[in-house]
Amino acid sequence: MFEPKIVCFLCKWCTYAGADLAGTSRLEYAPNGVNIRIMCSSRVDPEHILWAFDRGADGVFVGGCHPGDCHYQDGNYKTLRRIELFQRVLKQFGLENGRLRLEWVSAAEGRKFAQLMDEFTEQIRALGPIKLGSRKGGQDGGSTKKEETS
Amino acid sequence: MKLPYYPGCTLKDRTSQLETTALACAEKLDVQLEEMPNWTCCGGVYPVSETKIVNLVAPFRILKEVQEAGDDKLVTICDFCYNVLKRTNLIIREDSVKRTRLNLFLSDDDRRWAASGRRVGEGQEYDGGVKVLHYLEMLRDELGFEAVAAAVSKPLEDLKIAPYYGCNLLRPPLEMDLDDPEDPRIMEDFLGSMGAQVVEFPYRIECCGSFLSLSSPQIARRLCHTILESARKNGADAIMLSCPMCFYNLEQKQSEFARHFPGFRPMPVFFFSQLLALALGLDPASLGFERNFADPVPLLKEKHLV
Amino acid sequence: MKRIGVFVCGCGINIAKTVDVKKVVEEIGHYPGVVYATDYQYMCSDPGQKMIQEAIEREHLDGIIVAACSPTLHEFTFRRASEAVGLNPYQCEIANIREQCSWVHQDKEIATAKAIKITKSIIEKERLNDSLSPISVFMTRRALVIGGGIAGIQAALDIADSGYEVILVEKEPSIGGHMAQLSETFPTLDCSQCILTPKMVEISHHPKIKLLAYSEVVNVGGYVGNFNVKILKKPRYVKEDLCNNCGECFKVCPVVVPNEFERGLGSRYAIYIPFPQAVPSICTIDADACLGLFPLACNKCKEVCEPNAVDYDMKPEIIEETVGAIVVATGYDLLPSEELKEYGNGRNPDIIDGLHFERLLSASGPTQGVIRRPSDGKVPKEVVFVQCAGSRDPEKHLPYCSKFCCMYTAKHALLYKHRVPDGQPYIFYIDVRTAGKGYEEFYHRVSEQEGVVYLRGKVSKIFQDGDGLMVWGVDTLTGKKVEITADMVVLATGAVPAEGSKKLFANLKLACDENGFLSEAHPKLRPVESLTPGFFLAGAAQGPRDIPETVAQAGGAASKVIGMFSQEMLLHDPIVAVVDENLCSGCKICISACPYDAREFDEEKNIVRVNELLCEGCGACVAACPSGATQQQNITDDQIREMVKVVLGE
Amino acid sequence: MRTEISARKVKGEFLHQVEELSGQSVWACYQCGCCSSGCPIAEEMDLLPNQVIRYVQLGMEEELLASKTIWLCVSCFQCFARCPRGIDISKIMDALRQMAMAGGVDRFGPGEIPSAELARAPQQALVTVVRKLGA
Ligand SMILES: Cc1cc2nc3c(=O)[nH]c(=O)nc-3n(C[C@H](O)[C@H](O)[C@H](O)COP(=O)(O)OP(=O)(O)OC[C@H]3O[C@@H](n4cnc5c(N)ncnc54)[C@H](O)[C@@H]3O)c2cc1C
Ligand SMILES: Cc1cc2nc3c(=O)[nH]c(=O)nc-3n(C[C@H](O)[C@H](O)[C@H](O)COP(=O)(O)OP(=O)(O)OC[C@H]3O[C@@H](n4cnc5c(N)ncnc54)[C@H](O)[C@@H]3O)c2cc1C
Ligand code: SF4
Ligand code: SF4
Ligand code: SF4
Ligand code: SF4
Ligand code: SF4
Ligand code: SF4
Ligand code: SF4
Ligand code: SF4
Repeated sequence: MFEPKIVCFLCKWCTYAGADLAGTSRLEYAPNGVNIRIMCSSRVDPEHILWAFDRGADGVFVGGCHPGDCHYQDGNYKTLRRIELFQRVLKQFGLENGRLRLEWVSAAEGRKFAQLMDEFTEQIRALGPIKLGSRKGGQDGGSTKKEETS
Repeated sequence: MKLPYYPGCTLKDRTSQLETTALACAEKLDVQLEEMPNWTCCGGVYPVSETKIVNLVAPFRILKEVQEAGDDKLVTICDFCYNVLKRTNLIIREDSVKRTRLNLFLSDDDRRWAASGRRVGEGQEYDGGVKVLHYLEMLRDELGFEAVAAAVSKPLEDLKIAPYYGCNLLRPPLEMDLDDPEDPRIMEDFLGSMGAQVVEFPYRIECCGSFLSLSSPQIARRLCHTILESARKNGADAIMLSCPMCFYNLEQKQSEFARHFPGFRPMPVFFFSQLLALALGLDPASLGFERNFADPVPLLKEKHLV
Repeated sequence: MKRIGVFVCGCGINIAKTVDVKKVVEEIGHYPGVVYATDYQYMCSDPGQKMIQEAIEREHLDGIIVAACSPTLHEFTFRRASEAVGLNPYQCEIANIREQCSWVHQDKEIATAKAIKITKSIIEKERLNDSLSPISVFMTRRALVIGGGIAGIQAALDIADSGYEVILVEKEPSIGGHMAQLSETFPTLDCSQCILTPKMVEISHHPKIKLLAYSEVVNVGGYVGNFNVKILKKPRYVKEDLCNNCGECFKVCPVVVPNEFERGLGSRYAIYIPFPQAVPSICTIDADACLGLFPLACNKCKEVCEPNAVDYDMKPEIIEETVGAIVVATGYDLLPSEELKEYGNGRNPDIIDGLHFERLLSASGPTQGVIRRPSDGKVPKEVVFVQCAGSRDPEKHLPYCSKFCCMYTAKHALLYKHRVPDGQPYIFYIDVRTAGKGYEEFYHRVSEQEGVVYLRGKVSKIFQDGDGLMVWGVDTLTGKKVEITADMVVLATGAVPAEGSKKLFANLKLACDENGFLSEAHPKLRPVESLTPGFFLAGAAQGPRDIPETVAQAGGAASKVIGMFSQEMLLHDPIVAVVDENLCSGCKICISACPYDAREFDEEKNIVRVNELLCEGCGACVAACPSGATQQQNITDDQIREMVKVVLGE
Repeated sequence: MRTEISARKVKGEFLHQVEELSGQSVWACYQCGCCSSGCPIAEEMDLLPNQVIRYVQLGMEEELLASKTIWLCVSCFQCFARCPRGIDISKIMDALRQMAMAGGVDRFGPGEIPSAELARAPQQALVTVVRKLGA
């Protein structure tokens, strides 16, 4: 079975703490993601995401605080805007939008984090490995939460 | 100034004095009100049901014709027409789904008209661009009450008038957006420009009972009696209003009041346009006072206005 | 190359059960740069820490990684241990292989592989870590308190009593705020002046407090610990140090105007003291009312002033002060009655608001505490109180609940009943909110024993009807539309941020909520701090609140200030943003990304600089910078790139 | 008899339909009663306007469709103008009338207008009453 490689950028105050809570609650979830702790989701530069895809990631997950809860006032709004814009760029690279996912997970949402990890892994699994052919005009695979809301 | 004008059905018949005086005054004030051709009934009430979009077609067609004739404003006189047209216009402007549906509706309609050989619409989308004006609003915003004041030849100096707004002119406030819904000034300022004495009374924005005068007459009667008595208590000689429905309830129905309210004394009720005509020096005999139940002429005589 | 040591913790079996700790050590042991790797059962225990310290010294380690539980738990522990043996604490990093690995996976092989990846990624980060030290900032141990209501007074006294200097700025001629206007206070009915006046006097005598009344803060520069404040002292035209409050000048002043303190129900002269207990107790000339200062038209007050305190030539003065912390306590005002058009539009003298009524109730008020209605001085026998006047009305007025009006209305009805025993009070309410100690009991007393009639429904309209006021309401409990002909109506108008505070908050760059009240850093856990470091909040400026809550919060704000001042130095996390001057193109994109105004443009060099005291280290600017000129300390783009690589298995 | 309250009623089709027809969010109402205190007709109504909203919230369809109130509201918009939650109650009244009429109630036809009135009432009043109260 295809085991996707996933890089997760988690903000220190909310999502990383949510991931910790999933641990203290002993919630088992898919092991495919490896977390990188940053101070705020707004630290994520689209370039980081590109690096990840370039180095063989099949999916990238960005986790931040819920809107209004950002430790740095409005960092997560900046992230939201950047990621939304960047989804379009990804498309041009032939990468499905479903490969990049932005989610709000609070420090109390350990369960949500675990579920998201499972869900996202499945989502990427369904998309399959990044094919070279798909780098041009590849069709849209998987839907992201973001797409539904925007 | 030339503006298209929508009369509505009531003004052509039961309250034609409202139209004739308003048009005569406009002429005096150098405003050419041109009755739009092919107008139809606006529907009388704004269809508040969200689903019955078909009821919006009539006012929509009226507004669309204005735009097609190359105009961007439309003057109305009757409060009900004003309410219906203004709110329809707003919904066209703000609700794109309704806008599209109404436009589609009328494109069919155009074809039907074409088949009947009457008139072909340009098939152009109507976007709500027409500004619907009440006659009073036209005086205030287009002409200016100063201009009205300047044209007054017979100031209504001793006349103590209580302006009455009723419901449709001001409400719903956000949609009508004519004046402050709780403390309107437009009628007061209008009266002021004619030199009349304004009597403010607490019932000026209370409803007269509207169509209940037909379905539950006793309720409308009670409401109107309270309104008239309050105006009187506050020192008014007469009431001024702008709506044919209010006129019917507050004036015409006074004929029954004595029977229900012992000791009731009739009170003159004017259309705003009748007072304006007086102030502009038009012939008092031409103002349609003979249609009133409560004859205003003795009062006007007393104040040396006829 | 750095000499890195790795310490893998088994956490009893918490980690060891799913992660093959030995295997991790073995793999990592061969990883480039790692000169020492070992495992231990309980790394955070004393022996564990000792082991790490010994290894640091023995192996001359420049950096260590503890692969264990979440950094949230023990990062501090291990950094402190490292520091104790001379390793810079920022050279100690934690790889989270428990919460984010061993506890969430079952398969030992997979978990072990993941633990290795996690640890390697942290090694890559550590490799590029700089040795940092917390940014320590010199701090001025002096506080500024803006607003001299009960909130500001309490905060100033608490800070000053701890021995720190305080500058208290009040825009009105006297401190006291709204509490000074109140008669008696719920729920205990103690006299407001009696409990407030001693505090006001204390302010005026306190050796550590500098009171600047009739003054306003016009500008604040600098940052936490070192704010430069410009204060405008408005001219009183009376010398503060000379006026002895003898009152001779009032006797001769020919100008009588409504007194703001009495909400216009009483009058004062052009030279005046707003109320007898005012602090500072000195006169002020109201230049707008005075017959003429320029050119001098009257001169009467100056002639009679024995100590020669009157000085018509007084000029506005700008005072500059340096302070370390600022408490904002600018309070509230009531929504102007003119906004409530359906309730008389502010034009009917007998439809008054709660503060008017407080003045009517006050023994020192314009009627000496006798309830007389403003229009004709008649004692009103039927009085209607209208709650939620403008509050809880998102459509037309204020969306929020003003919090103290249910209680003050109950108090008003009760005090009215005490003053006019044969009078009848009615209260229209939507809900009665009495969440406070003794509040519910107070409400019961009012509704049960004092004969106050509560009617549940929102009043629709109030108007003059003959001699009386017609109040149209409803009693939803009986389902009846009701009307009351009242002699007087008291509106419990909602509270809004104090006049002028919008401008002030914008000036101070303080975040406000959508209603204009100050925003706290966290609604539950940091309720007395602003998001902007160094600013603290007290009282109704943050949202409507009553006196007990205001005083508690003011004390909280003061203790935060005191806590800050009691530190030796202000310490600031050094993971701030830095700019490489050679790379920065001066495009300024980063400036707008920064939520803390920490980035400023250097005109001369055409680059942007970071004020590391203001930078909170969010990294938003780094992501925004198109040229890579700005980086975040120890979370640089290079570090992230290397981490990403390792995570993906290179 | 006690009035039953259940999820079936408070989340039921009826409430949904009222919201659909009126475009108003019924649960926005917090029962302040302001609509009733200002309604010029309220004293003639068997249910006050705020009670109408409450009955809708609780899904009390039968009681509502049998009430006099819905035939007495004249769409004067006074309630709407002052409702702190911006609810256009007249639209809800219209929706209820529509539903009552769909249920077979034909409240008012031109035939019921006395001929004397027919002869002198303004057209606008005739049109309105029929459109508001007739099918
Ligand atoms: C009618 C009424 C009755 C009440 N009764 C009670 C009661 O019985 N019990 C109770 O507990 N609470 C009562 N309250 C509430 C009480 O008034 C407040 O809790 C209290 O006043 C809040 O204090 P504060 O210092 O935060 O604000 P304020 O009293 O408003 O003080 C703020 C101060 O800051 C000053 N200021 C404003 N802006 C600036 C500026 N830009 N620069 C400098 N200074 C500025 C103001 O002049 C004022 O002196 C009542 C309120 C009302 C309206
Ligand atoms: C169902 C419920 C829901 C709530 N939801 C919210 C909410 O959503 N938001 C909100 O702001 N608030 C909420 N609260 C209120 C919140 O719980 C309290 O405000 C808060 O817990 C108070 O904290 P405390 O430290 O004063 O008291 P507590 O939480 O009661 O802590 C007191 C501590 O003291 C210890 N203790 C007691 N006696 C002794 C003794 N003799 N010696 C030593 N230790 C002792 C206790 O064991 C306890 O650990 C809720 C309350 C309840 C009941
Ligand atoms: S350092 Fe963390 S993982 Fe290790 S024993 Fe202590 S608590 Fe457990
Ligand atoms: S200004 Fe002079 S006269 Fe007036 S109170 Fe002060 S000291 Fe007395
Ligand atoms: S100079 Fe001004 S303040 Fe002094 S007495 Fe004359 S009017 Fe009053
Ligand atoms: S405290 Fe009471 S009166 Fe004041 S807004 Fe809230 S509910 Fe209304
Ligand atoms: S890291 Fe954040 S706070 Fe610091 S300068 Fe950059 S944007 Fe501003
Ligand atoms: S975004 Fe980068 S290049 Fe532009 S001004 Fe800021 S630091 Fe310099
Ligand atoms: S006024 Fe509005 S919120 Fe109040 S009871 Fe009526 S519908 Fe409900
Ligand atoms: S619209 Fe209907 S319910 Fe509302 S105030 Fe008018 S008559 Fe009453």
